Amino acid sequence: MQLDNLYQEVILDHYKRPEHKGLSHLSDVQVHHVNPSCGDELTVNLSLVDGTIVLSWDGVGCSISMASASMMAGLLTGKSLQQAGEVVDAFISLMQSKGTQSGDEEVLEDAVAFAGVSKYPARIKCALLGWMAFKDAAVQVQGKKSLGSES
Amino acid sequence: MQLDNLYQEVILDHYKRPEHKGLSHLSDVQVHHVNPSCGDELTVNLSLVDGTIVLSWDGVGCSISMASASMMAGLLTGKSLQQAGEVVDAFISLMQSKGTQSGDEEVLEDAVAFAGVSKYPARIKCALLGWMAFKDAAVQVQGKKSLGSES
Amino acid sequence: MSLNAAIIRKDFPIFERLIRGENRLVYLDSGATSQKPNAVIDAEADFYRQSNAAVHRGAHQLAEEATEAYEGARLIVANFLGAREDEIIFTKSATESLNLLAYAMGNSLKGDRFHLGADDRIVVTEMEHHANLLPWQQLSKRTGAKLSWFNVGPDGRLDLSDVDSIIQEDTKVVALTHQSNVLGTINPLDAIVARAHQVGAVVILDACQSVPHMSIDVEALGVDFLAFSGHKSVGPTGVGVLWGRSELLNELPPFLFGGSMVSSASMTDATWAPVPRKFEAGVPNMAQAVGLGAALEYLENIGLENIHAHEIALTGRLIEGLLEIEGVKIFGPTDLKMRGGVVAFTVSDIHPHDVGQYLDSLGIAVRTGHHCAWPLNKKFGINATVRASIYLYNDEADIDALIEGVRGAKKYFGDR
Amino acid sequence: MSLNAAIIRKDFPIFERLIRGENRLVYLDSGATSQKPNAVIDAEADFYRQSNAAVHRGAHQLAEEATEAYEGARLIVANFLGAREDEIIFTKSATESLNLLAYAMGNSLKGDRFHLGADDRIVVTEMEHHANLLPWQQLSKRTGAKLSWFNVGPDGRLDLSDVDSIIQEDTKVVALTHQSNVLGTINPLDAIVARAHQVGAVVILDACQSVPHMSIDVEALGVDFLAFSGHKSVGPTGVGVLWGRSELLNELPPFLFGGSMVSSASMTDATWAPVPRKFEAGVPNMAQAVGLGAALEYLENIGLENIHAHEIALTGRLIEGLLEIEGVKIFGPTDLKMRGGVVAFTVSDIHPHDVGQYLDSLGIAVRTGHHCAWPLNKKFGINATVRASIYLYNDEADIDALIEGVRGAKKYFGDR
Ligand SMILES: Cc1ncc(COP(=O)(O)O)c(C=O)c1O
Ligand SMILES: Cc1ncc(COP(=O)(O)O)c(C=O)c1O
Repeated sequence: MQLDNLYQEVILDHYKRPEHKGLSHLSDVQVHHVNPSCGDELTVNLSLVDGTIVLSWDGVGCSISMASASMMAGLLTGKSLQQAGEVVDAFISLMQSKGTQSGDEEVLEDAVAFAGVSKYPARIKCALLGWMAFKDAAVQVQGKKSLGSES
Repeated sequence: MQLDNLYQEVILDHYKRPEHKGLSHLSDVQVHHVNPSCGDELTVNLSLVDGTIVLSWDGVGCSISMASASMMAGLLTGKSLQQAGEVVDAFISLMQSKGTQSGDEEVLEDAVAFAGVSKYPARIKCALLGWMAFKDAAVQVQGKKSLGSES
Repeated sequence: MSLNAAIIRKDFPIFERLIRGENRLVYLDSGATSQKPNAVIDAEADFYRQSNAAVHRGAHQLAEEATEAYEGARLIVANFLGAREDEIIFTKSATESLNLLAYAMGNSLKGDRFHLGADDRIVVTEMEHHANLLPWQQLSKRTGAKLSWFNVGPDGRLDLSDVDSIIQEDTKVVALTHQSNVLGTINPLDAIVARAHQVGAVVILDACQSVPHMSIDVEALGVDFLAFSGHKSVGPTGVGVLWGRSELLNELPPFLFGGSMVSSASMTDATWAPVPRKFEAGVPNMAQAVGLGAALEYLENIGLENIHAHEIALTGRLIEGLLEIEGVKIFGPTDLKMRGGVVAFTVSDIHPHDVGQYLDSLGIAVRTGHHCAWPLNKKFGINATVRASIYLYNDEADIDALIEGVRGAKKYFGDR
Repeated sequence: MSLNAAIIRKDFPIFERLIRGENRLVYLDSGATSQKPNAVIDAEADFYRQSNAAVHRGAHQLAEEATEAYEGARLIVANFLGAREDEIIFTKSATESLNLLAYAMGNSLKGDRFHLGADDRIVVTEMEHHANLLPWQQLSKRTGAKLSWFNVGPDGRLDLSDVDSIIQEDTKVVALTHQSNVLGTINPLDAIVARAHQVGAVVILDACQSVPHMSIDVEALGVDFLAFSGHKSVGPTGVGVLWGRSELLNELPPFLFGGSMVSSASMTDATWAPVPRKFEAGVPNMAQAVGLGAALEYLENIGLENIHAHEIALTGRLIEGLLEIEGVKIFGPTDLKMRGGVVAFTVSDIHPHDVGQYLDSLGIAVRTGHHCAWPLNKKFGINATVRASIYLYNDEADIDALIEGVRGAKKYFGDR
């Protein structure tokens, strides 16, 4: 079935058993994103502990947005902001590839499963929802940290 | 030439030598009409002298509107308001006939020459410009006279 | 007389194409936009090929023919609604029709009938599409007029238990939808119209979801203004209609300013042409108006009564079939006397996007999301639903495909 | 490379028809609306036949394809103007584009960049089409902002002798036409743009008569907003474009309220989607936008430079021929470096309607009247002119037919 390209096993698994879901009590920044075309909502809690990322999230949304946030959290946790930035860029570029890329497993690991989404323009926003929230959070946390170091 | 149907000899004659043109000094009512789609303007001076119509007019406009006003003035002058109303109605109905009527010469005399205009929807307004101004004036003069008779 | 959808589908060329491989198109998204019959596509094309010229403007034959075609379309719309020709205004969409009213009222000067200020009130409902909520909400912000609304009950119907206290004496505008584009609910109008007119308010009806699907007579409805979109009525995109009572349209100030809507103009002032010209500034969407005329003639040839009966029968089949599936929840009334052929539902806790995507893979087109009615969604505590909407070209096989598809989606996302 | 009008005419099916009996169509009314090539007619029809669905909304294949077609058209328009995709807003017409700006500015709150009050000024010109005069005139009435204008000299050109005193420090908006639709004058923009930006005003260009006829690059022009109509650019009726600088469009409040333009909405409040969605409420004129895309591609394939050169050559021939006729008076510059292919004239004291009607009887379509520019007509002390306007499908034979026709009209009305 063609659809299985979109809904890879690993995506449905993450959808059913999401990781890092449920907001941690403490966070340096919290970012809330909404996809206005479907009403999906997602919140990301981001902390930097000794320069490495601690991430949790929560939200309501479709399998694609939820699974994508779940994998993202797994992928980025423990990384530095810079390392994370590279992963985010790789994921965004995969999403914009209109089905022409299969994704770098070295960088994206299981998230290459989303390659199929890039052929469904209406779903790309779903897949990116968590990642965009993280991107925002990363910018904010950096601002905060540099303010902090000045004081 | 098909066009000669529209521009009958008698129409062009009236256009070149309009009758009753130039506003009389005295009038019971004066009405000014404009055709917004072409900017043509026409003024009618109407008086009732012993119950009969005295009419003069002036204006700038195309051959159709000017010739029509000229013939109208000739036709209606000397008639009672009621007689005039019948002529006006006959002319309007001829204009709306889309080329299916040839007009009653008994009533409209030379103005039956405008029958051809009814086939050119964009020009019907031109042909009616003076007549509509007269219609307005007739209503006003009646109002005025009945007020006058009350006082 | 009943309607043969298989024959009707032959008039709509899009049904010849295949979806996601080899699937036939099961189009259940007519509430968003309808498909177009050849008669409409050809009417637009023929206008361009035969009579294209700026209406009302030239003294040449093409301009005459274009004017005749455009004004002919106006007459068709007028007859379709039981209205007068000069009461029909062509807009680009229902959205524009409704905004036209709100902005024109905003242009009213103090003392005018339609002037709104802090002492006035606008009444809407909780089930409005954004197109009939936001223009009024924003007008209320601009003018200070109060905004009130009828609530929607859990049964998906307007709470009309206290019409008099919602439409208060200070109400000038009551704007509501004829049929909800989410719940399918057809709103009863009599009590609202009576009360509105009692307090001197005008009633504005968003008829986007009703005009294409049932026989409408504006006099019988008793409302004062009515808006609908061509593209939902088997007509072209880019054309909508505003109908209004003559005497009200005469009083209403204009909205868009430009060519063909003035009676005279100077650098600092202008006076307006008579209705409907006053509201149709610029070279109009002529080909689309002509296409809409062809669309309404097409619908009338089939018969609005037949269309309605057909849709209601299919709606019954759909609701029944869906309710047999465990975990399916339908929003809106299930009583066919109170609703039209728009059915919104959820499937267990499978996200509507996923249901929609699964259906799409079978060639079934539905809409998923909030359907531009956020407040209503919030009221029901949901973010999104799956919405199937039925039209004259649908048949039992379409309905059954959808029901089967929903079962399949449950399996795909639930049991894998 | 020059352009072969005879070959081009084959792309436009309307030239197959005959006028008033057996006359070939000499269409010299493209300034009012242009004719449409098959490529455009087919693009609209194919959209309906193949991909018709509501854009941005459904999770089904048709919706995806419709969105791709619609957004693809946006990209074509952007490239055509040298602009960015998200700077292109589809409207129904240039008239709507210009009204959008005026109303959106009217929606600005105090303190916003675009807010207008009694301390502010709007500058227009005396040669504006009503579509670029009345929105500003009426905005000035609503907000109290002052309205000033550049005068037109007897030569048909803007009097730019004192730009600085007309565009005063308090000016927030300068709205003017790129090419007059009556005089044909092409306005030089540099001094106006420089002064406007010096005082912090935005420059709004009505490019209805230029975009279809010459190569336009918004960056090179230096203006801030630009409007044009599809139907004058061999495109469909019912679609127009507003281009604006990104940062300005971001700041500008929305105009039409409805579906697809919100980011969130409650009963009492709403936030807006990013540009361009913020300005495109409702299901858009999708087929028409797609048709406009095809139109601009058609023009680009022929080459705007070629089109312009062709038109200027014909304009020269026309002006020369007309001036040889005693009693003909041309309004506007006769110097081809200052004008485009719109030529307005009078013939002795024969009324323009009569001249137009005579020409029509020969199959020659021109426009007669005030061309929606009353103040300009008054300035020249006239009520009406005959206007011939030239486009890519016209050729020398068309021009010669018109010149012969004018001679004939003189004889018909003068010497009979
Ligand atoms: C210079 C100019 N501006 C504005 C317009 C208005 O364009 P539209 O009627 O297509 O909105 C026109 C054409 O009618 C025009 O020639
Ligand atoms: C009930 C209702 N009102 C208004 C609209 C807006 O119509 P359009 O987008 O065609 O302007 C729609 C459809 O989108 C609708 O369903």
